[in-house]
Amino acid sequence: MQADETLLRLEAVKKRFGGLVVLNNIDIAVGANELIGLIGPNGAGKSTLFNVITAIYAPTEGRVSFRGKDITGIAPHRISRLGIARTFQLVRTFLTMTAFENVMVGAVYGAGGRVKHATEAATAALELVGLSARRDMRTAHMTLSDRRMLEIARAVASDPALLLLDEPMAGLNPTEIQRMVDVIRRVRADRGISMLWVEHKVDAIMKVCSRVIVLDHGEKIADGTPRDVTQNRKVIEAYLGEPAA
Amino acid sequence: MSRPSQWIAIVVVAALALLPFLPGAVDAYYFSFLFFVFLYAVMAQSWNLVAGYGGQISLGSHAFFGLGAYTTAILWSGNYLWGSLYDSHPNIYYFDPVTMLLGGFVAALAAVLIGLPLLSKLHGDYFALGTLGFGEIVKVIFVNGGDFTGGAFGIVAPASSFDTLRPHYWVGLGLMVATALAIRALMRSRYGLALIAVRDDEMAASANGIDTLKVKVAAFAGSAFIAGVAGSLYTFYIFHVGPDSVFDLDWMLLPLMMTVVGGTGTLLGPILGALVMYAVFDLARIVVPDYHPVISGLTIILAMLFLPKGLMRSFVGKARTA
Amino acid sequence: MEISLKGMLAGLLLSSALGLGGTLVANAAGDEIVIGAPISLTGPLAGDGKEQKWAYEQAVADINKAGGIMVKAAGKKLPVRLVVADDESSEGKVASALENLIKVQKVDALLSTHSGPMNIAGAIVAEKYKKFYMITTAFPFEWQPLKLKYSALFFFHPGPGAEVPFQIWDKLPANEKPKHPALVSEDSPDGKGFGGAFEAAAKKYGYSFAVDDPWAIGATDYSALITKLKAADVDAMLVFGSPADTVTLLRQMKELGFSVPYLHGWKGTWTGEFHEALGPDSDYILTDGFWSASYPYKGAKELGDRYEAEFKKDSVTVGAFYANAQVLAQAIEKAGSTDAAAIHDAIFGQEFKDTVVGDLKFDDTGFALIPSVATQWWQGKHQLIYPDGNWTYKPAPAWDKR
Amino acid sequence: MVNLPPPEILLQLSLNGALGGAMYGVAAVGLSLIFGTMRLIFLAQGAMIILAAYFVRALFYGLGVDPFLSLLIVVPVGLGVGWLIYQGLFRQAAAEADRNVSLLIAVGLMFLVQNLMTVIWGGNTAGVVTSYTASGIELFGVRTSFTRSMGFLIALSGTGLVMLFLRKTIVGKAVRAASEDMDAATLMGISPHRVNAIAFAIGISLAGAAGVAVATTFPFNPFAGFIFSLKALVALALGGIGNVTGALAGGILLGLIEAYVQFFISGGWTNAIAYGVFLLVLMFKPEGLFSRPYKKA
Repeated sequence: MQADETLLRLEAVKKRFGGLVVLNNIDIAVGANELIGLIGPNGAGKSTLFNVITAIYAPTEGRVSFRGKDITGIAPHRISRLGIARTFQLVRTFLTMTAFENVMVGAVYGAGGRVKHATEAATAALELVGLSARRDMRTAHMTLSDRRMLEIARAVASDPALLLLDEPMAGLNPTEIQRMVDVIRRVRADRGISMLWVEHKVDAIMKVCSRVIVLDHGEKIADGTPRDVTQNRKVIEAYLGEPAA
Repeated sequence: MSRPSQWIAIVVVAALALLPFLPGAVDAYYFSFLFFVFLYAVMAQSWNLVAGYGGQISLGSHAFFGLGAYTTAILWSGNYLWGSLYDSHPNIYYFDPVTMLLGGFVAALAAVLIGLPLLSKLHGDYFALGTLGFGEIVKVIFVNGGDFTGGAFGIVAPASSFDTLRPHYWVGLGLMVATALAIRALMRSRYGLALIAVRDDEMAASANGIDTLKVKVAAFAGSAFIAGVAGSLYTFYIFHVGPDSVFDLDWMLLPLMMTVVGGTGTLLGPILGALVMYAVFDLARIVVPDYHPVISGLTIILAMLFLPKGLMRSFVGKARTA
Repeated sequence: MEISLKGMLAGLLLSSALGLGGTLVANAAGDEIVIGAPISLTGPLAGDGKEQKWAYEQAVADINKAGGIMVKAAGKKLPVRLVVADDESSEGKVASALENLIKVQKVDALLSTHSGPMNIAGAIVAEKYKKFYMITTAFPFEWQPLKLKYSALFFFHPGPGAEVPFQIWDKLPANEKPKHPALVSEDSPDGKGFGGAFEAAAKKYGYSFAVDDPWAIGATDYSALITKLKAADVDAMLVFGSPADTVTLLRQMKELGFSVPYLHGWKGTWTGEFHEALGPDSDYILTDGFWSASYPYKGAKELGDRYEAEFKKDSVTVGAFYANAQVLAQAIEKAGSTDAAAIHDAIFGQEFKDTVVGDLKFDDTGFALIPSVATQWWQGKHQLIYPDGNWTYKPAPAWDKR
Repeated sequence: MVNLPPPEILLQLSLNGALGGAMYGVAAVGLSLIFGTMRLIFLAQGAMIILAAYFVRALFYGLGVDPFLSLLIVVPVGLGVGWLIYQGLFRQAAAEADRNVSLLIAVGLMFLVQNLMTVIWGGNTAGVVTSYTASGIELFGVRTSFTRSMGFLIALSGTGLVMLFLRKTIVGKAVRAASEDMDAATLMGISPHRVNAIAFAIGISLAGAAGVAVATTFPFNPFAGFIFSLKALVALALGGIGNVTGALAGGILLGLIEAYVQFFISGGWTNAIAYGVFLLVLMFKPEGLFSRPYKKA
């Protein structure tokens, strides 16, 4: 896979709810094996952007394409099968299932047939996030941090080319955050999966990501290296304009 | 199921299967009691598939039960299947597996036709309301179906061959066992994984590659199929298929009740629920014939107040769902 | 997973207990004759069920007062015991009720419940267990195709039954004959059965219906129907519906100021409740029935008096139920046993004299015809018009001229 | 085929249909509150209406209380009974994630009430006959029923009172907020149990008011209520779940649909068509026919 190959491309994406424009004219390109941070104040439209990419919402205008193929508005499960996996801000695991069964869903259905040996893939994914010991534990009994790990394992098991992480650190303590950073690094290093990472904790993004995109009030106001972004005037205004986070 | 309980299950089923050979058994009351338990257990499994495992509360089971029953009766009365053989072999439809399966298929087909629009548009309570409306519409259509459905009177099937309950008992038992085994196999398969995923979290399921509509419609259709076959079996017992008897709301409410009392989303819950609830209803009917529904109503309320998770989960905290 | 074990064992225990219970209830056969009846004790038909139960109880008491039934096999007169089971007014539950009567209560023979579809369900179960099931209130077209051996029926054909109003009209002076009659029947089995018969009868007698509409059971608003009837200038109505629906229809007719000279009701108009719910507005209404206390037959008047003494109203049904029990008792005596085949032979093709519905002549299919009755409500009493009534039909004036 | 009838017949149809439909409407308002807060399809609503009707009848024949006057007794009693029903039967179940539990309690309650009524009053049709039973009045030049017009007034004023309560009182606002989002109500510092209990109390008192309308207009039997429950559900869906005035409007619309179908097509199809409209609305306009356009934030 070449480094400059574009996986995901958003062109002039706009999303409106009633009279409220939540995303306006967003252009984003994600290349192979990139780790991109997506930040912005509350209400900037980050989660909506994820929901547009994964077709939970159809964009009001604009186009989403993946590997050159138009995927705007196709069913969410087909997007997953094409190779875009995601996690959720409010963690969404299958609570009555065991950890292993959760991951199997990704390996069987999310992979859309790409994974030949689902059981092995699921085992490996649990191993990667360090949950092997909790393999047969019911998700309902797991800690938040473990459930966040489990979501990532489930996504990894579906053998995606692109992983959308929606605030994977929300609600975690510092030790758990460090564990999460390690896992994210490892996923990228071992699997070469591109990631688009929405995060409230800007410092973590700045440390780990090679590129950062900033949204504010539905507009993309910056897109560059962490250093470029921190010096961007609009970004500083956007963050200063918000009560101290 | 662990090995010893598997053996226990086999022994119990074998004992039940041999019961009709016991002298006097066929004429004993518990024989027809067990037949009804089997029938209701099948209906409860049907509801459990779509609502317990699938998480979609359907209030339309009676419509599918009735469709299966009517299919059987119409094939019978209209001479549609094996037509030329019918005159010389009037019993040809009696427990004919093709007729019974067709009953299931017609119900399943209706479930797909109504399930596609309903399930793609409606969630949760709205789906429940939609299925309730669907049931009422089906009933009115059959009442107005003219000669084809026998109108409001319905269809009387020839009953001359019916002189023992034995075949009903065996077919009922077989259906109950087959349904339980089929659902057990299903829930251990990849489809079962998808069904539970959709029940637990529909959005996460679709974000993980599950075609949620397909899974839900399939569960709805599977549930309808089981109900349709049960309706077909009932036709061989009642012989008169009319809108008031086979589209009776009881065919939805009682199985629902039995499943919840036994334990939704468990394999044996529906069977246990059917046994216990039918026993309570029947005892009340025998002991206090003048006001037994009062007792039944009280039992349901008490069961829900004190055992809201159902017998299976209340007595075995560890009981697995899938 | 020990629950599966416990559950199944509990189930087995429970069911064997039920079975045992069944055997314990079984009486020592030979000292008495146990007659079972599924009756609508609960559910929407519980009102009818109460009348039926009363009539059966009266008949059994009368039989026992006369010493019981002479049974040749026992060589003596045996007393009769009546056992009833609730069918919950539901076709589906009749079968369970009969399983209970036959297997738990060990009845020797059966009397029917009320209404066609329920009796069909009952007759089929009785056939299976070879217990004789004596029926009244089911249409022969529902029952005859089954060709059952162990049940017999007396009732009227919807055909001749539906001709009653036309026969009454035929005798009216020309200016009173309806010009725009209407047919309104509920979409129930009996309603449909009757509806078709009315249409056929109308053709036969040269009438055509200006409005011919089914109504949905339990509908609460008939104003649209009434508007329709008014628009069609209807002057006679044949109404088949439940008591509640018919009362609602009539109240709304009055509210909307619409009246017809001839209104003849089936099923919903004969009960005492109909009169109670309408008061004087029930005057002039013609109603069906299976029986009349003014029949000249043996015991009819006495039964009617007894009913009136107990309930302070008259009945046009209890006689049919009473006669049902009379026929069964006489048949058992003729047969000399309660064996279903023997009772069959004692009824099929035989005649039964002096029941409270008159003489019953059963044909080779086991069916005997009784006439449908037509009475007119007058001051809270049923006045017999058909057959051979001594009451002259009074056309109803407009509401404000009564 | 029927040609378009003259306007006075259309007016007659519409007026009477609307008056009849208002009774479904008032039942639907109660259902709407209970459904809105507890997400419970309270199938026993119809049985409660009939219970109220029997109560009205007992007051009339036993104590000579005029049925319309008995509103003053039935409505407060309904409030209390509703509160008790919630506290006794549904409080625990409301906390269960499995909402089948509440649904089944409602079904159990329906069985219980129906059959208790049969045991106490018998299964026969019962009615209340007063001096104004079956009397008609002229409205807009059209003849219509007096008791139905009264029923319509009861429905209107009942719904109006509920609206006032929901709009003007803090507790009412909490109930309203809860039917959109229970968490929002909790944030307002009002416990879900209180909100649910209030919804139940109002729901049952409305059933009481509907019971007065039923008792004065129809003969009834213990089993007559179920059809009311179903029709009220249809009205509820037409009006939009959680929308109180919508529920009343939905009931009136249902009454109109039934009247037109009965007149122009046939009485045999009224139910199928009513339920067909119900399904279509659920599918294509699940927020109901009378809701304002969707607005976020």
